[in-house]
Amino acid sequence: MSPSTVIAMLLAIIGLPILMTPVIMYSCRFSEKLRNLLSVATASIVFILSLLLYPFVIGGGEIQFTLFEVLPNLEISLRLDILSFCLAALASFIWLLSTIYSINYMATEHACSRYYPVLIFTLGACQGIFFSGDLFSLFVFFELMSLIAYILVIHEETEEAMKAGYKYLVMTIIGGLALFFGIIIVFELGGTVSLGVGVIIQEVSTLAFIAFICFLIGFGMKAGMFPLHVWLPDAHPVAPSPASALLSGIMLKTGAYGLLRVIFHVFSPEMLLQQGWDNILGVLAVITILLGSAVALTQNDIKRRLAYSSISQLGYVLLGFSILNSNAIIGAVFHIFSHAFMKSVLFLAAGAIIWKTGKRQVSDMKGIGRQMPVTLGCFSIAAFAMIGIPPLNGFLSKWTLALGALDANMPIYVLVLLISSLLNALYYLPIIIPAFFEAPGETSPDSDAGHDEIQFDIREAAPAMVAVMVVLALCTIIFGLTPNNIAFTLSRLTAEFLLLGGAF
Amino acid sequence: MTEVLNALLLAFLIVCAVGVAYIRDLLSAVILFSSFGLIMAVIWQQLSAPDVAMVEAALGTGVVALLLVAAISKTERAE
Amino acid sequence: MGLTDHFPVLIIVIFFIAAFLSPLVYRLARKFSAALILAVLTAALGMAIFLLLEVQQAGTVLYHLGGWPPPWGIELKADPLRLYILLVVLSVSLWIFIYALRDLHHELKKRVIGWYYTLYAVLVGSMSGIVLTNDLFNLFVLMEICAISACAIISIKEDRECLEASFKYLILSAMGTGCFLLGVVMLYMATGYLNYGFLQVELAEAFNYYPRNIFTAAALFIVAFGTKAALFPLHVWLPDAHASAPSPSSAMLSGVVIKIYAFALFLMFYEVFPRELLATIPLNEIILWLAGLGTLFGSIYAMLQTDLKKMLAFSSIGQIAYIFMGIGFNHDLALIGGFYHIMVHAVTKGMLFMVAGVIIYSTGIREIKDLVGIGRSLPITMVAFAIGGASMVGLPGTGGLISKWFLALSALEIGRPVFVLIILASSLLNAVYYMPIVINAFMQQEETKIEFKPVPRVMLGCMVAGIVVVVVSGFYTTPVVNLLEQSLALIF
Amino acid sequence: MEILAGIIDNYYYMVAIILFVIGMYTMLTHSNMIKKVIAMNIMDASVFLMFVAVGYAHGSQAPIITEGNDVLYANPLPGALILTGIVVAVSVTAYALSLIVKIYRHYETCDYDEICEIRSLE
Repeated sequence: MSPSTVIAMLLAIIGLPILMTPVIMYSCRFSEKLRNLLSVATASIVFILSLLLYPFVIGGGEIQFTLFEVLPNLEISLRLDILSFCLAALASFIWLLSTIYSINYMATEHACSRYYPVLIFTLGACQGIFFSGDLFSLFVFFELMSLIAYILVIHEETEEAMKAGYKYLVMTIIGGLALFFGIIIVFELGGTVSLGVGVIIQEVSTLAFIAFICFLIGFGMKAGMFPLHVWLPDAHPVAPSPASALLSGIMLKTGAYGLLRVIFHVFSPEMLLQQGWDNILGVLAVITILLGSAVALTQNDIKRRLAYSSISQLGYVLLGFSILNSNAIIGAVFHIFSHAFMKSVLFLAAGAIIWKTGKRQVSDMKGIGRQMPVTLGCFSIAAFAMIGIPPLNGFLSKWTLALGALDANMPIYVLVLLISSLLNALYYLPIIIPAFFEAPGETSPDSDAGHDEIQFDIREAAPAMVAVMVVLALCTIIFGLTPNNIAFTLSRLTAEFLLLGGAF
Repeated sequence: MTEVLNALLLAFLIVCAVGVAYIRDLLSAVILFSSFGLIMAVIWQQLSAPDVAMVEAALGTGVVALLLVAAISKTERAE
Repeated sequence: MGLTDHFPVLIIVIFFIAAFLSPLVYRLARKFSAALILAVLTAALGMAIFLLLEVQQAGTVLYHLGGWPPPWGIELKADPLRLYILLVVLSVSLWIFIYALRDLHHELKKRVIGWYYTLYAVLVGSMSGIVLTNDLFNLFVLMEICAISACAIISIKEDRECLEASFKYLILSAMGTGCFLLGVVMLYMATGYLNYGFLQVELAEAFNYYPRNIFTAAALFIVAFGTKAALFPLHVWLPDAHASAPSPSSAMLSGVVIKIYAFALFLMFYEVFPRELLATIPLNEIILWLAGLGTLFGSIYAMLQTDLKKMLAFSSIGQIAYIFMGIGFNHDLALIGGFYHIMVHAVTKGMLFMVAGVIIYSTGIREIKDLVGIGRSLPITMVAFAIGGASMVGLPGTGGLISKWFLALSALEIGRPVFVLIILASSLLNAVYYMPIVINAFMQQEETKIEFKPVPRVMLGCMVAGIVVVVVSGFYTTPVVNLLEQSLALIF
Repeated sequence: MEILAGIIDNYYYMVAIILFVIGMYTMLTHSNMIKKVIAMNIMDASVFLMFVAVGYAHGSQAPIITEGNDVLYANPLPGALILTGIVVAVSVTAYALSLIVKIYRHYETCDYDEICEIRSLE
């Protein structure tokens, strides 16, 4: 594939959704079918285009291309390497499935003429983040995505949603300003913010440290890092479920992606390790993991519980970044994949339950597995993957992370991973077990209902929704301990690419 | 001799200015202000700027005082 | 001498001629009076562009009024920087005037509209003069004309708030010009010149003999231009004046007029005073800190307002402080940022006041809390508000980011990261008061139905033009930044 | 002593500054609007006084050229400028007074503090 074709494809991947937004908005006037069709078509074209880049990147291809200069040495540019490919392919895949899921889920909701264009626009902005060739364009797309996603967060327009949305917006702007500060320091110190020049900041200085902290705030805010996670448990649950799946599954990862870029292209891992700046990230990651899991235990609203779980899972990724050796980076990148699949399934399943039964509280979900066995089945698989039961993908990522921690001589991190897994089990199993093994509406455990013949009273969600969940649940299995694990291979290649500075 | 005269005139200027600031009756203040302007015109004459002095006497003192009186007659006299 | 050689003076003079003709034309042939001003604005714009092209090729043009050479004659100077500011002034004025054509009929009595055109022409003419002049006393006269016409386009509405606000403005601006004139006398005492170029040469010499005179003059200039441009503690007149005026006047005053004085202060510091002065005493440091406080307090005050136009007016205090910050850093990157912000803020604030005007035109609402749900009926208007707010906050993709980028970069360059923090903090504060308005306008349903009057196409078109400029200035910066770099290279 | 000598040498300037300060003080502290306008005029006049004093050299004559004698003339430039200045000041005064009359029609008072009070009560 020639570089110009690749660039054209990148432009199409970013531009198509953004250009389609007004078209979709306009099509709402004619028919809902057309609108849905256009949305799904756009998402699938983006997905296919992303996949088509596979042979190029797997052959070690790397492209850095300047679109135009905004200011001297400050440009809007595109970049394709294996890391961006991984994230982009993953994002477009989940996006496609969420869009399909939305068609049924949103059919009964209001203001769909706003929902679909925004959904597709966010896809474009998100792909823009992954294909940005420098920090400035990354920043532009990052803010664009965050601000537009606000409309998804407040979709319900309830008082609660508005409040959560406002919190989200303020945090986004704080994060954006921190990023601005960081980027400008990098520009001042290095004279460029391009990701294609290797390490930008070579020397340690106070300003460099401030920049690091700023990036940590900016991207960590998006990734739900402690203590900047406060917006996340409010914002994710109030969004419509497919949007929550995307918010938790993909948009959180943009923060992690940004940190990865900063660690490897702005600073260098050696520098971080020498200065001990990785410890800051490590400590915050551990707190994030434990806090997220612990608070999730206390939540009764299922989507809030899932949101807190997202916080703790992103903690794994950050932990991987802080350890900074080969296994840990593989684990972290692979966990980005795993968590995207797992959390999307969980949110979509929760959405299906809410859609079908209107139940949001965990305590009301007894026996629901008998009504919606496939949904709950998918939910269970994803939850087991979260807990880290082999042969699911969650196990593989934890295993690799733990290997990385041992390589770095940090057994304490392994302990953290174990504790967190235990906590995961503690908050997922109380959803799953009563759902399958208790009769609906049952209140007192001392009755003899346990001896009843299990009655299946199947009232599943719409077939398209179920199909989406099944596909994603299968992904958690396929990308587990299977011999031909493409996600794991990609993560390995990414880690090699990052640690060896692009020479692989 | 002219030095002394000038010094006296300057002292008068200050007295007039302070008087304008302190007098509560606006019409009296305007009159004081006119005398301020006239003394100013004399000083400028002393400083070899007769053209300015003439303009000040006519405009700065005459017209402005007229305008002020007109304004006071349309509004109120006491501060 | 051909006609083109007289362009520097023609740019100023045609406005005054138009101002005299306008009431006459309004009486005799009402239809053409607006066209007259439009034609004059366009002609001036054309001349300014022509001059800019010429100056870029042949270097700075010095025009001697009446053929009298300086130091006795009045000199006009056309260098790239002044022409840039002039272009901003003229194009923004033209844009606001087109908007005003429809809005004025709503806000003013019919018989005064002809006078409004006159005052508008005088205002623009005097501003062009302030930009182009190279002579201190000429600057004084033009400043007074500018102040009177600015007051007059506020008080022309003749309701009690406007009258009171414009009186306050008049008194404080008289104080400003008084201080300025005293400063001019101090400099004249030390050197015997009033021409900028002669002053700079002579002051470098005189600095050794009369340092106190020159310091006093500098301090007086800061007070004078600070008052006129609403630098933080001297801003008290601005909110009332800008909020109560008819919307096109507000757009003009907030968008253009206050910047002219900031630019004049820049000229004082970089073209009049010798460079050693700024090295000896930290005058720019004073400006810098006042500007820093101004960005914060302007935003904080704006947050407390309940009236939309008042909020916008307070926000101007914060934004003008960015321009002063650019002057205060004494660094070419900061000046690029400051001057870029002159352009960006002129367009943005002009657009925001247009939005306020459209809302008042269409619904009569002035209070922020009544704006809930208005975005559904006035979508383009509120999109313009959202984009304007984003530019004020400095979100990426808008011109506001670029100016902040330069300011922050130069703050780091001279090793003062604390000012980056101030800039960021004020951005956050801006976000806190702009965002809720946008959100409420689009998201919540209004409970009581508001009566809407259809908005004329011209007004909508003006706002759309504003949106385009704000967004384009966030990406396509090369021509302006190149021009600024080139022109600041002449100074640094 | 040196400072005192300096003051005595420059007494025109000193008086001008004193007047400027008196004018500014009156303008900013008095609440009556007509008083403010008068004070504004005093302030302007003081600056003009200073300007004229700058143009005057000790013992110089008015700049009216008479043939034949070689005498010291005062600098004519400040005079020319002040003429403009006076005209500007008068027009500002006229405008301010017309504003005051109009404000008086609306508020029935010339006192700025009272106006602020009325507005805050609304």
